[in-house]
Amino acid sequence: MLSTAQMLEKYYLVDKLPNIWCAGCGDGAIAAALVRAVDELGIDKNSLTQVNGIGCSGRVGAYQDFDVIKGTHGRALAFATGIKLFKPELTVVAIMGDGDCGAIGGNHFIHAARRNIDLTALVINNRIYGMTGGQSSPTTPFGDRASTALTGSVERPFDLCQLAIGAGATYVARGTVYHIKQLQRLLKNAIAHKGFSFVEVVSQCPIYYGRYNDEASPAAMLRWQKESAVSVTAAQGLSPEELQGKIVIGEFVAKDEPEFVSEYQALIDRYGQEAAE
Amino acid sequence: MLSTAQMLEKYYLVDKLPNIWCAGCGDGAIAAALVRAVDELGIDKNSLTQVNGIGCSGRVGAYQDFDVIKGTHGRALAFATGIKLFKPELTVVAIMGDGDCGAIGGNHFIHAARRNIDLTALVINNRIYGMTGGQSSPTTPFGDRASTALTGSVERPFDLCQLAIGAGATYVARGTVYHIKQLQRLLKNAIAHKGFSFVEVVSQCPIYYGRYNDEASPAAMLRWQKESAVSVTAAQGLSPEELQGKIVIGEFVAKDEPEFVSEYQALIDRYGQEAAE
Amino acid sequence: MPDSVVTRKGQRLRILLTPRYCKGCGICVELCPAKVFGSEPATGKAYLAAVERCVDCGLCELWCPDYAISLEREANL
Amino acid sequence: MPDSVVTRKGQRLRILLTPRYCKGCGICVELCPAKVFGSEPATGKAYLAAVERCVDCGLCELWCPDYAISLEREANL
Amino acid sequence: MTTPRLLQGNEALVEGALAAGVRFFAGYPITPATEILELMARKLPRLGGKFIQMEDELGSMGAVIGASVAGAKAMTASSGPGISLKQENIGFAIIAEIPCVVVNVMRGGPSTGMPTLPSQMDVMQAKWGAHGDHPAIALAPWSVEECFTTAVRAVNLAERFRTPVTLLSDAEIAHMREVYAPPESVETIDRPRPNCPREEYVPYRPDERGIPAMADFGSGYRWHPDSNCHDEYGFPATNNHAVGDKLVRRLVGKVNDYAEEIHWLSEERLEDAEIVVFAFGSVARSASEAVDVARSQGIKAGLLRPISIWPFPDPAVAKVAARAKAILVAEGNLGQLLGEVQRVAAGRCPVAHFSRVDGLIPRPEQILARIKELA
Amino acid sequence: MTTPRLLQGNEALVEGALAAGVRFFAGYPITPATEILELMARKLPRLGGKFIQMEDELGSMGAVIGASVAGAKAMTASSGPGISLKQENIGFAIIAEIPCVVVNVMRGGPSTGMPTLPSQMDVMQAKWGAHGDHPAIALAPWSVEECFTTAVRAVNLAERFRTPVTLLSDAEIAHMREVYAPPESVETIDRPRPNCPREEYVPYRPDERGIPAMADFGSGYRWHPDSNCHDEYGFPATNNHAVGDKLVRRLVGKVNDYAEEIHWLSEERLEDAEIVVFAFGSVARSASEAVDVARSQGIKAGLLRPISIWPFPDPAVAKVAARAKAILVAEGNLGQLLGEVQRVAAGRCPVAHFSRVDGLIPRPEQILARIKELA
Amino acid sequence: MKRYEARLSGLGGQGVILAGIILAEAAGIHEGRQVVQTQSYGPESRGSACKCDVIIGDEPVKYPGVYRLNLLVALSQDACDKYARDLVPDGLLIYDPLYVKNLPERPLRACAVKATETAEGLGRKIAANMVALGAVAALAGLVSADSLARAVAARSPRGTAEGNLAAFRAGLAAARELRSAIS
Amino acid sequence: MKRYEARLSGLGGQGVILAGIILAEAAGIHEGRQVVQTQSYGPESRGSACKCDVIIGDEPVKYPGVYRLNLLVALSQDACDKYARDLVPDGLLIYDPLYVKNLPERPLRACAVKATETAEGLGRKIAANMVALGAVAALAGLVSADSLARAVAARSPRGTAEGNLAAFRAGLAAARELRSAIS
Ligand SMILES: Cc1ncc(C[n+]2csc(CCOP(=O)(O)OP(=O)(O)O)c2C)c(N)n1
Ligand SMILES: Cc1ncc(C[n+]2csc(CCOP(=O)(O)OP(=O)(O)O)c2C)c(N)n1
Ligand code: SF4
Ligand code: SF4
Ligand code: SF4
Ligand code: SF4
Ligand code: SF4
Ligand code: SF4
Ligand SMILES: [Mg+2]
Ligand SMILES: [Mg+2]
Repeated sequence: MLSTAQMLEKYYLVDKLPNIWCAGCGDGAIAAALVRAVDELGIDKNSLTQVNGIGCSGRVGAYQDFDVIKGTHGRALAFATGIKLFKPELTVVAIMGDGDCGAIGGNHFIHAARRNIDLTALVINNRIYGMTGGQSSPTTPFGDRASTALTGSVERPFDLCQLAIGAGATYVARGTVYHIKQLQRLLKNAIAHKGFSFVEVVSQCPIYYGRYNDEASPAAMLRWQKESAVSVTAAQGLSPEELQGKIVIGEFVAKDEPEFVSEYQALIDRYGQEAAE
Repeated sequence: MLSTAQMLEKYYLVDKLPNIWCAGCGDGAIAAALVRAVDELGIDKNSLTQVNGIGCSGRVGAYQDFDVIKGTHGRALAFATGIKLFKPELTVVAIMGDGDCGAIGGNHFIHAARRNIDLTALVINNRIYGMTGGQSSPTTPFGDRASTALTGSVERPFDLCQLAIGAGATYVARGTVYHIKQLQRLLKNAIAHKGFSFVEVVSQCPIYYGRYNDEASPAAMLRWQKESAVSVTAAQGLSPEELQGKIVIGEFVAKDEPEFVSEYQALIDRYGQEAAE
Repeated sequence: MPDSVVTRKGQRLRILLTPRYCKGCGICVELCPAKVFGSEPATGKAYLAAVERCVDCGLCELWCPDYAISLEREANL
Repeated sequence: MPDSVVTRKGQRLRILLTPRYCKGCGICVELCPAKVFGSEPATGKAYLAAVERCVDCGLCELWCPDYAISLEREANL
Repeated sequence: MTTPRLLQGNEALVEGALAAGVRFFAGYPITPATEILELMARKLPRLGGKFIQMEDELGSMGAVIGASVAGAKAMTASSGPGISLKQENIGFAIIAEIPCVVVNVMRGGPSTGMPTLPSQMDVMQAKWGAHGDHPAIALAPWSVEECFTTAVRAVNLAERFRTPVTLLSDAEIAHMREVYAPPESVETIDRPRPNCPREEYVPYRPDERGIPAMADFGSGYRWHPDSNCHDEYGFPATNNHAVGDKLVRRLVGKVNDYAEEIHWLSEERLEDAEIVVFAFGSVARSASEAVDVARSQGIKAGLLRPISIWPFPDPAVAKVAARAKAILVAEGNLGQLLGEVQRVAAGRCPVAHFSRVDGLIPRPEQILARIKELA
Repeated sequence: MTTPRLLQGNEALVEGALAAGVRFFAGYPITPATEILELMARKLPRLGGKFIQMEDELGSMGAVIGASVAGAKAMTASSGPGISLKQENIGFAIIAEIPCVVVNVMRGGPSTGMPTLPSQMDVMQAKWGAHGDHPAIALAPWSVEECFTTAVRAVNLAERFRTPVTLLSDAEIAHMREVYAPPESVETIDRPRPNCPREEYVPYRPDERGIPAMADFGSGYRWHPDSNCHDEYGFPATNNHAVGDKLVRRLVGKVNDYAEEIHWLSEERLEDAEIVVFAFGSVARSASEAVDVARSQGIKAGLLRPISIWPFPDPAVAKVAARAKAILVAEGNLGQLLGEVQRVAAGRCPVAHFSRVDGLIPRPEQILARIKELA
Repeated sequence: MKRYEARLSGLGGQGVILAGIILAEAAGIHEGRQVVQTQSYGPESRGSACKCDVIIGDEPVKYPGVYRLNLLVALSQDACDKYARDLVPDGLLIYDPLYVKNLPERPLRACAVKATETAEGLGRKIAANMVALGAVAALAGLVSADSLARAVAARSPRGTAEGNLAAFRAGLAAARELRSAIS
Repeated sequence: MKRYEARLSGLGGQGVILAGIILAEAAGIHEGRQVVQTQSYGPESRGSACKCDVIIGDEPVKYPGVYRLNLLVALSQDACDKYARDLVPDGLLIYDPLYVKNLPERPLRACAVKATETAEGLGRKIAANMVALGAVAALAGLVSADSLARAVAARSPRGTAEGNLAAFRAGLAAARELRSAIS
């Protein structure tokens, strides 16, 4: 595995550092986990394309030496779809926030999953809108506080992995910043998977989520990740009540199904053959 | 149960008939099933509000004597959310096509389900865009034909009920036009359910779906619905392969969870009490 | 042609067709379990071919997408 | 203060801190299982307090959100 | 009068909206409009009103329309990117004649541009953003006080004309604090509601001013609002040329024919002005100061400041063009209202331009320098 | 020349686009643009190109941007409601300088209006629909042949200027059939691509005409397109006033400073014309016929028909205004380009208007009657 | 001939659009004339009245709409009722008497052509539109029978050209007889 | 006094925005003067340099920006470096010597006020902004200490008024001494 120094040298735009994230924000570590996964897969830098959404999480690519397009809020997967379909030889990874992917970008999310297009969607779930200053997001737990829910959210949150499964994603996994080595593995599997891969990382926003919910220390937030985590297998034995407040981590789904870009290529080939005959 | 004559007299704008749907289209029968369900529930005409999407399916309300808003394509559930939240005493039913709800309206769909707002979402799934002339929709089965997929769709379709479940809907059911009596029951349960209710009706578009897929007779399409249907309970015993091409009908989910509008009302009440104290 | 039948429950069931609404889709014609309906050759519209065969399954009325069929029951026969 | 330690695998492990990147979030300080890091009172930035305690779990390097920690291993000790 | 408070522009805007009767807000966070969302979230439930943070801006606009149809005075707020996303549903509100207020707190640049910095780059979008012929009403405050008063007016105009009204604030005004004592109460206007017997209600039959009465959903008056061109009953008439023609002309006419009811201008030192600066919103603060300084230096300068931007104040501009030596249009964009002023001036006097598009409002001396060039 | 065929407008448009090198299309069905989608679905895979029916118009525009960044000449097509939904992503394509073509087959009314009937109601939206200062290029065909030629030109202009180009067709032109023999091949323009060593590539450093070279994603030239105001390296500089200013001015200037490269007009009988009709697209067909009839009746009428609508043909209109007795703007809307013509005419000659907004194109005699009034 | 306006009308499904396209191709491609074809579009074209206009000229046809209709082919009563009034005084109405029972009261040249019956006789009811086209060739003096036949052959979907041509020729023959009868 | 321009600056978290608001309220509400307050906004306000401008006048303050800064409070070196150049020649710089080590070279009235230290001494490091406000009251001659104290009390979140006022008074006292020392 790459040391940080090696990683920075090989993959980072070091003159852009230090990054702009707040002290203790999860984004930096997740960004590094992604890079290390890419490195372990031996993917050429020039053939990896990142699409970033808008949000604090949308700054990941700004420090990295890949082709990166930072699109409009919520549309990362639509951009990614165009890139991948036109140039299938690129490995495409979209990085989004819980608001970016789960709120405004929800439609592209479920359709990318449905099509089973060979992309990796990485959602950094800090359960809040970080960039705009702490509004509730579709993953803010019921009763938790945010700047638009000062007395506690009255909305039920998404379980983004269940949503991905419902939409038909063929690789679905959840990790946390605390379980950083597992996260790296999950990202590796996700990128290697042929089809639509979804990885949700439970992350920490000490500045807003933490502040509004009385747990401002980054380390405390990581400890909470550790203590709340149960593995997918362990979770199968638990009742919904027991799972209340838990983070289920690991791989939920990993299966093969017709992949959109290949199916489309097959269509082209069919015509090509017809023409040749 | 209302006879058709009684139904027309009590609930229809008879001067708008005959309806504009093509011969054998499923929309008319589904519209009637809804009205009969409403009648059996004894809901006052003035307190039922319909929101229609755009598409052939979006014409249901145009013949019926309810308050009906026919919004922009895909936004029915957003409109419905505003109506219900502002005026909780109204019973709100949104009627959408598979394209309207499942394609362009997907985001509002999953979020209404997440919030568990007390609405009924009825999707008329004819597996095609009827109104615009037969393009593939997100529910067009893989390999089936449409005007934008003349040699067969290369995209995997949604299972809309599974998507609703993944998004957190608390009432989820599927019916068909063939099983019209069951459909009426499902609609009754859906409307009576407190929370977000989703009912998908597998319907027939003989003109486009039928034409592109060599089964143009409405009666044949209904027979296909009959033959492909398996009940939710029967489906539990079947393998994915055995379920291939089947329509699973019945109730998938019916559970109680915090409902958004009530939770919000509780918030208002809390403040009211505080102020009073 | 009679347009009514006495059902097993002893009700008189009248089948009311509104040709103006009928689009001739053939659903009632093909799916009525008792083959009560026929289809006019020129227009394809439904007509009552054999009401007496009706077994009061009630489906034609619910299926007809054009509200062209109404089943009227006289309760106190 | 030494900045390296010999691991159980017999490698020499050097912990490289880049104070310019460190934002003093306290993650390494609080979560290192071996309490290797301290926190400067004025700035909150991390410093190496007791490298010799390091058990080479590798986590501080992966956790640090600011790329301020690099673990350099000399293979052939 | 309440006691004076130091209020932020966005705060005063929310208070104005609430004072005018807004009881429904749906929105989505975006800088520099987010405080409006946050304040509405906090304040509405205390007033028995309803707040919802929607999944996106399209949904926010949709929810606002739904609530309005159910009887609410309803509002949403956003900035450029979000406003672009609302355009389709704004068009719906226009054709179905659903009153509502859309706040655009303008920021810089196309796309996400310069999210925290002010601009006046969306002023033409406020008129032309939605497809199809349609009317437009837009107001633009230049101070914290006017954030309050234009918010009240925006709600009232929406109700009066049954159409969406845009409130064009900007990042400067939105985050600026000034001392203001909002009035205890304000004059409010409610949409015309039917009072005929229910059977006689014709939902899209206009009154003598072109506005049909609007029933609340659930009130028993039956109503079928529709996105298509529709007849007086609200039913789609997509191929009926006469119906479509009548509707489109009425929609535009019901606003434009009553433009003088909407026009709201501030005139400073225009009586004898030779050089007239035309500026609105935050830029007008600098322009006004530049005019003061010019006067102190003996230059006959004046300021024409539209508080209502759309419908465009043609008469006021024409009047000025007829007697000024020159008009200087000063804007936080590259010449959007310039074209409008040129159109109305129609060659009667030269029209010059001053732009600043770097996310700062102009310094008064920059405008002064241009005034001097023209004097 | 191929053999002549009877082609529908939408068909010719697709053939033009393909001839110009379009190899990516993402869209969503909508009348009257659907045939473009259907034909692209059928034709692109045969050419090795890529087609996708996206989940909505926002996604379609997003996919087009993605494909263009990956090197494709890319296109989408829709009508009013869908075009409104695309505005936010069009703004992105503008600021990130992603070439692409957006076809708007115009239909009538605001919102869904009159879906199957033609209008010219989106012509101002084509310029001002997106928020923020930005350049606009739009072309409008009046015949089946021009559907082909403007499609070619739209693709070329998008590549030349690295910006989205709008093609404004309408329901009449789109569904009309005429005989046309498309050329065997057409002249095409490709976006400027970098040819410097990779380390020297500065992705947003403009050439002498204001256009930076654009690398394909995956080519090894590193590039970070961003929705914010950005420096020459593409990195966000949201608080850097000088950078923002420079960018916004360059974006607008790179088009407007080269407007004469874009201007494309058809002039009929203008030499000695006293009454000049200004009309475009389907309405110009009636206008042209009206001019012919007027001439046959001894009235000195002429037609100025812009094929490129944006940037507006100021010089041509100014020239006409300087010597005509009157200009008659005939449009399928309530006066959108009227304002532009008035602006440019600047009082040099009267500007009259003729509108038809009922979903039909004007009858020539309607325009003729107005010409006679003015003559 | 400066400008000739033809309208083919009927119900959705009777193939009037295709017939119009063939007429336009005959004139525009096979005879090199100027031509514009338009059609009614949308829900109208499924089931209810439906029309296809073909304007033919020797100079470019600019205004694509109908001023003064020279020829109306009506395959349904509805269409006849709706459009006959657009015919110029000496305009020609070709109608299928199976569907069109009431002719407009105003005077005009009206020819009954049993399009549907004839097509049925040939075993292809669906080719009534081709029979009508044959009648147009015979009666309108607009495009030559030869060009029209070539256009029919060229446009017919694979496997239908023979049948369509047969129907076309039947229409031509029937109408020629008619012409000699009325002339 | 026609127009007085004050800027409070430092790092995000040092409370300069709140201090600016209090200054504006003291002038605008408690003294009835004209006032406009603006602030830097956005990511800047988390962690990096951050500023809050208060313009006070006897006539309405139109242009809300800074022309000629009369007062700069700098609680960080960064802020001092960035903004001191905006001060007019006779402008006043109040700085915290704990953070500001290098003063600008150009001549100006500079007063070191140990805001952070003093606040820490009172057990509320976070109240350094209030100490600075006290110094402003003492040194700027802009608003009365009384108005400022009332503004501090009114704006302080529940339970913090006492501590804030103590810090404010400590700053006032320290700066008064300073003033007597330099005058
Ligand atoms: C269309 C649009 N709406 C709103 C915004 C403002 N905005 C920027 S980032 C963001 C949300 C960020 O939340 P999330 O996606 O969870 O990312 P985080 O900052 O938490 O990493 C919003 C609403 C925008 N840029 N564009
Ligand atoms: C924004 C927008 N995009 C596209 C359309 C065109 N449109 C109208 S209905 C429809 C789809 C209809 O399909 P579906 O929802 O399945 O309804 P159906 O007609 O099959 O009942 C589309 C794409 C529109 N009206 N608005
Ligand atoms: S606001 Fe939250 S998510 Fe954003 S950088 Fe700071 S800690 Fe991270
Ligand atoms: S097109 Fe299909 S869905 Fe639409 S009315 Fe006809 S049969 Fe029904
Ligand atoms: S089902 Fe109804 S519409 Fe269809 S044939 Fe029978 S009566 Fe007619
Ligand atoms: S009720 Fe049943 S049996 Fe009787 S006619 Fe109808 S479908 Fe046939
Ligand atoms: S984890 Fe990194 S940033 Fe945080 S204190 Fe340690 S070295 Fe500093
Ligand atoms: S490698 Fe593990 S034990 Fe060693 S310093 Fe890092 S966290 Fe502590
Ligand atoms: Mg987030
Ligand atoms: Mg459908």
